[in-house]
Amino acid sequence: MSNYVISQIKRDHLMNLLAEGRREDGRQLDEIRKITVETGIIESAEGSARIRLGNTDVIAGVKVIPGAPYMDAPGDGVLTTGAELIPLAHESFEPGPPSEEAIELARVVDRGIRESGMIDVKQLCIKEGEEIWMVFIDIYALDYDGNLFDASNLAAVCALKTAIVPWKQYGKSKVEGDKVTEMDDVPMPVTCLPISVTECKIGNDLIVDPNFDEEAISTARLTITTDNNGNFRAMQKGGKGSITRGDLSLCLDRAVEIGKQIREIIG
Amino acid sequence: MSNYVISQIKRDHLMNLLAEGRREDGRQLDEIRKITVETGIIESAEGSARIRLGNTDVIAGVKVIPGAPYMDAPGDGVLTTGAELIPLAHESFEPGPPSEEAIELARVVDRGIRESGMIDVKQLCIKEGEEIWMVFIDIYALDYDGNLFDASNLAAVCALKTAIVPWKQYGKSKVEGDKVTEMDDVPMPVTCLPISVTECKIGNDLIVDPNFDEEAISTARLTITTDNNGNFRAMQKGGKGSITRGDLSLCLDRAVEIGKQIREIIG
Amino acid sequence: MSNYVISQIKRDHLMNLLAEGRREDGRQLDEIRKITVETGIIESAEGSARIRLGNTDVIAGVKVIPGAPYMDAPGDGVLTTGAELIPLAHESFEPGPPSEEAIELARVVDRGIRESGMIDVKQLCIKEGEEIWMVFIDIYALDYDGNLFDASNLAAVCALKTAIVPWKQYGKSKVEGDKVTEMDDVPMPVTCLPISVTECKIGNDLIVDPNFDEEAISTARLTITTDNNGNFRAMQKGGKGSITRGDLSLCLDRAVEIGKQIREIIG
Amino acid sequence: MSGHTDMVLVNDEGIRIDGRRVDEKRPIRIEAGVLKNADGSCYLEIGKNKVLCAVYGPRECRPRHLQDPTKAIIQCKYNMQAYSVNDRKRPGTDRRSVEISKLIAEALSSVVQLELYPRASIDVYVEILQANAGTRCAGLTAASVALADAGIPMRDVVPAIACGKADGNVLLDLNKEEDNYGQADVPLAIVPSTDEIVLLQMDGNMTREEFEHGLDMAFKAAHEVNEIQKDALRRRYTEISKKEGDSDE
Amino acid sequence: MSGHTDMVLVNDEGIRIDGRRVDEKRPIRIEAGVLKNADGSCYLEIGKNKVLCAVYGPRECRPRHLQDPTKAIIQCKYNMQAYSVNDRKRPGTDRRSVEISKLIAEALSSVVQLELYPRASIDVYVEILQANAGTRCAGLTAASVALADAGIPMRDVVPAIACGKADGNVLLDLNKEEDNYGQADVPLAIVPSTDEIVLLQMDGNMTREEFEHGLDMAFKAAHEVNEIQKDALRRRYTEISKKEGDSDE
Amino acid sequence: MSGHTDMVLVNDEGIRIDGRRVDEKRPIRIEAGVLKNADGSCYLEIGKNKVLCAVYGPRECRPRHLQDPTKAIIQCKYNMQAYSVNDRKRPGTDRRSVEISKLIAEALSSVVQLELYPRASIDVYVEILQANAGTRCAGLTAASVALADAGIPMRDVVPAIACGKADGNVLLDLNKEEDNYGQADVPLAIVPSTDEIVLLQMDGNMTREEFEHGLDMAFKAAHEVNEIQKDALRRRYTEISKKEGDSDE
Repeated sequence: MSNYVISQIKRDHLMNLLAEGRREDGRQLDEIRKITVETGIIESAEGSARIRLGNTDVIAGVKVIPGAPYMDAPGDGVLTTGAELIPLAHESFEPGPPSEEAIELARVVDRGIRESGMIDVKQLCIKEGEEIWMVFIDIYALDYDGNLFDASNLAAVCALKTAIVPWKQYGKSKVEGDKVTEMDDVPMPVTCLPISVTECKIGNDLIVDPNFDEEAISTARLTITTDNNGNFRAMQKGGKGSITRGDLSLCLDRAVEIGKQIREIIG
Repeated sequence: MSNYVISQIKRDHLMNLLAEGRREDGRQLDEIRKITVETGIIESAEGSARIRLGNTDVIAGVKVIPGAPYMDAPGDGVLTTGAELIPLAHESFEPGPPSEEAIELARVVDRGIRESGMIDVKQLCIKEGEEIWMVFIDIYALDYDGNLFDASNLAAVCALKTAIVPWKQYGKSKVEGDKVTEMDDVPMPVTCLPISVTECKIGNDLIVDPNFDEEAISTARLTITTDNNGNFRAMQKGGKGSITRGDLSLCLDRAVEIGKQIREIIG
Repeated sequence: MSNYVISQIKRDHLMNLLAEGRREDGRQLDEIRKITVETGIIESAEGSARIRLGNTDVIAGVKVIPGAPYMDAPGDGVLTTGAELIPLAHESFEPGPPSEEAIELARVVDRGIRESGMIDVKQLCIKEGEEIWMVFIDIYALDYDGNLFDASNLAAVCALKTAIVPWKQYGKSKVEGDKVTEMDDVPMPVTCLPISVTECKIGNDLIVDPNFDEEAISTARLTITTDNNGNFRAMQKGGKGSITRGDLSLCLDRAVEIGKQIREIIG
Repeated sequence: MSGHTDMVLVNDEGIRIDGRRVDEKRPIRIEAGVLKNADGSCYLEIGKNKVLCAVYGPRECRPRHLQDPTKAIIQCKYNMQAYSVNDRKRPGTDRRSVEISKLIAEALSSVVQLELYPRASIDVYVEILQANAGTRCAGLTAASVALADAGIPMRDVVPAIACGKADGNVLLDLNKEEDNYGQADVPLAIVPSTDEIVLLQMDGNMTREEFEHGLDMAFKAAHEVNEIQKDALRRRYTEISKKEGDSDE
Repeated sequence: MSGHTDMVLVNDEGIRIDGRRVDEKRPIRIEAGVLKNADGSCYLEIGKNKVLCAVYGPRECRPRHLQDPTKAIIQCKYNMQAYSVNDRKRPGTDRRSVEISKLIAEALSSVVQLELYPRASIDVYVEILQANAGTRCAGLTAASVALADAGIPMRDVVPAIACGKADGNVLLDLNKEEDNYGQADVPLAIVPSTDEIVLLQMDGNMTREEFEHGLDMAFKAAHEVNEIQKDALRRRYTEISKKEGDSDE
Repeated sequence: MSGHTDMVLVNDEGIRIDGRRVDEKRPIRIEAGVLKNADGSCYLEIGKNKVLCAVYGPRECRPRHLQDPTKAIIQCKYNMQAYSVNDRKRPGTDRRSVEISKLIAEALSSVVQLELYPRASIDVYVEILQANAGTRCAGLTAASVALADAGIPMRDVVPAIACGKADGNVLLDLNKEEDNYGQADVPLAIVPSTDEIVLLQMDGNMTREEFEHGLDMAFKAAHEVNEIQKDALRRRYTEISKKEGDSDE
């Protein structure tokens, strides 16, 4: 991705448009692309979702498997988030172990989900100190046209939102002290929907939901994740350029506003 | 191996010979090279064999070690087959993790042994659900002059055939319910001898047991493994060319016939 | 390190000096550089030391953590020594998994500590067959100006010498049969101080404690580790050249003598 | 092939657990041109298998030492996504996927006109979104369509399908239960115009007669699969020319 | 951010467990030029964090395919030494250190005049000797000083410090307990002369008001950290010119 | 060196558990030219150790960055095969084999005339088929013979053998029990014509006197091993000239 060189001509063209407050695809600076959500598409997963954000296409699957808890949180389920930039999705993605871009992507999505408390991990306890549900969220880019951060966040959130905890399938009962409760397969205990909104800085402008060409000429990136109350749950600045505190303020406003819009779209 | 370029002259020579139904080393098209078998050569192994198939030289060792069974087969021993194309054996073999050639080789040998039921894995149970014998078959090419598939299959089969299960050595008794049976070291429970026969396609001809030069100019490879009854247990077509159904039919005939010959040689 | 080319001029200069029995930095052939020892510098470690041997700078930390014993030594604590030649320390060190130089370094230091019986591993038993103390010695080069062997040995020895076993911190009691002894954090059970002395062969001369330039033009290296009694505990010859038995004899004498000097310095 | 079960895989009327007859393949759906970035792509479902395939190239071959000065090479990566199986698959390459990648690349090399692109690489990525036995055949079938969608000259489009054996019956196109508890599995891929075999594996236990019978079924079914491939490509070309027509207006 | 504790992290008088006020950073000590081989280096302590940083370069960029023909690139390796944390850290790169290395390199790229050294690499090595929350800020602060010590042209020296939230209080520069059991952590790095933000992360839960309040504290503290950086560099330059003066005699 | 045992390793008559005297080495068998593809090869047994060694080269050095423009380099891979020890050894390189490979390559570099082949690599592969203490000496001894068999100019053929200590006795050529439960192990390799030392390691506990005594035994035995090496090469040359003679007829 880092080596991709967009021609100087293209750059000038995009910069000229921005100077007039316009974007290549006709969007406003603070306008996101069309979002399409498909859920429940992978039967071998406990939850799944495929998100199209313009031409960016991302799939996420959730596997829920019994496992052992961490020693310092004996009654909590465990979340793990992985992301792969597979070469199927773009000519610049290479096979092999996750690149630093893929690692950053997974960690930013993970923080949004984890820090928002989206999943009530207490309800993922089978028997305290012995067995809990491990929730694996695996994200794959399928077609890359910019802003994998928001597309991946959405895919993960929608996959979790529609996931089940397979108590019955695994024949697991909830054990609390002497009390043993037989369980049906139940929906994943979701408390809120963390939504990330990513902007890029090009020249002095900030644009929401950048596409591939816009990312290529941007100097900085800012991803802000809010919860249902509009509180901030995660942020990540990326890129080799800087942003001003004024930029940040604008991004915070937009993240709250657009977060609301997206929450309405995904229900 | 993939980069080895045999000179055009050599290729023409071999093709001209084949046009007359002859081979470089004077063999018939369906004639295998001389097989030499040495067994029991590695005292630190529970079974071992070194096979020379013409100038191809392969060694296999069997280690039998107590371990835990798989959850879905609590009473079955576990077989694992590995093959290494170590750089000692040929200038084209490189150090490092197994190449795709080595992986394919190990998997084809493994399937012949596993699918023929050569080893009665039920007899490798120490205590159901708790402890079984793990059988590791490790194959090393020592000198490579073509047809590692059949040489490796033979080495693995002969090593297993002469292997022991070291019950006594490890102080293990067989536990069935309440019944505990003290055990001597016993021969590996072998039910049959899976024998693979490999052919290569050069032009329109199929030749059995190709040597290095023949492999280098062939377009396709077919390995067929039969059991003592002449039934088919494993097949693997390789190479970037194709075979016809007529080719296949000829290979099936030969695999049964030559399988019998080899079974007589190794006893 | 292997690719480092010291200019022919520098080489001639050093050789000329040696011909007169002198060294670049004014030292005698059997004279070590100034040793500075700092201990207890890392509070997150159970023991730590930073050694400056001239301009060579090495840090070692000791972590002591409860773990399971090896099956063949159920009552013994376990020592593990690692060394990393991190690129911070020299332009020739590369990031990534340990080089063969780093592996040799760690193994030579490890043998000195292990074979001298410096640590009474019997006293690191929590409950025989179940739980023992694992002692991890991790060594990092910080500035490399030759003779990492002796600097690393010293750092490891000084870190161990000042380390504690954190019985109380981990709430562990010593269990011997029915007897359970409550324990305070106690000093690491140190029985002796293994000291390594490294020499390099340049031309026909042997020089003690070589610096970077001297190492670069040397043909062979010999590291000799002695215990408090002047007995030999570990040796390692390195380099692509040879030494004579006379050289060896001289090195043995010096290793005993200089070992004593160093033992006095580090107390 | 390893398992044993009390499950009846083929009942007395010759009907299988998913309702199929012994010589009936699972429903297949193929769509070409489903990805924007890839030079060619294909989505394929067969039964509960879901496969996505992308083709990039011909393009510069990397790593360079793999370049062939006389022709292009095909590099294939077959990958099972983590959630494609019941027990989560740990990401990364395993021995099975290395073998399958090699076999798919070899099978495709038989039909692609590699000599047109010296030194180049044609990269084929097969992603298994959901697996239910038969993914190597599904992947190869999809890869052929994706190559055609990429406009790469081929002498034919390769279909693949398996035959096998369960409960003593020779069967077409094994599903997961039949694969796990059956007695043989024979993945096959052919060049439809010549009936050449470009992929063939077998494991299990089959007599000569059973094997030939299975192969007959698989050859016949492969030709049917090929029709579905061609149909998907026809739809794709119609779609493209439609778009181009639109843009002419 | 994940933990819960009965520990009182901020008492009724607004005093924290290590005795600090809510807007008070931990004691900082910075020393430049501490290593002989590196082109530039820095040792930094903040509270119980101990960090060593070395800079090599500008030098030939390896591996070559990373070279940029128009400017230098910054490559950073952030590494926690095995004994730097209570549970021994297994040597080798993990996902966290990959992310931090990337963020530090990006933050430094904002201020270094990379266009002066086409095709070159400037290599920054950050070694955490002892960790107690805030190591990425400590590492970046030290790296800026090491770059200056190496004489690499920069438009400013970057300081970094975190704000956050614990026991409902907005706090400056969280220590380990506050990080583990608190409600938010916000590492920040700025360009002091322009107040541009070059590193910003956040996790936890903060209202807009809390976040802005924390950021005010962090900006103010970053300027203070920058004074300590400049002071360390001043001492270093004095030392060097002293030596050079000495050698003139 | 680490173990303790009730086993009597050397009895009152000075006889060891395998019947040897303290200064007696195990039976050695060396055969040169045992592989077809390798440029040189050697099979060696000493006691229960079984070692196979192949030499390829001088040939182009790969990876290229290791090339030395003034001379050849020796690259060695020492490898224990999975079944060579009682507990199966997991395939792949471990730290011990890296160290031994380095030491064998260095020892051979002392005698091979590397300056004749600038930029080349001489690759030495040592495969341990069966291990019973002393494999590095066995491997180096075999490698020297394989190099000679490959016709690579050397100033001498290097023999290697260990001395050591067990039950308080200085011993020659320790076997596995003596290595496991003894008090010292000293692998040694020399250049026979000059008595230079090219490999020397020691671990355990020895006084100066014990060490010198052990070394005396090892030097003497090394010369004997060298005779067996030369004998194997003589037989190999005879065999070759015989073959060539035959083909002249």
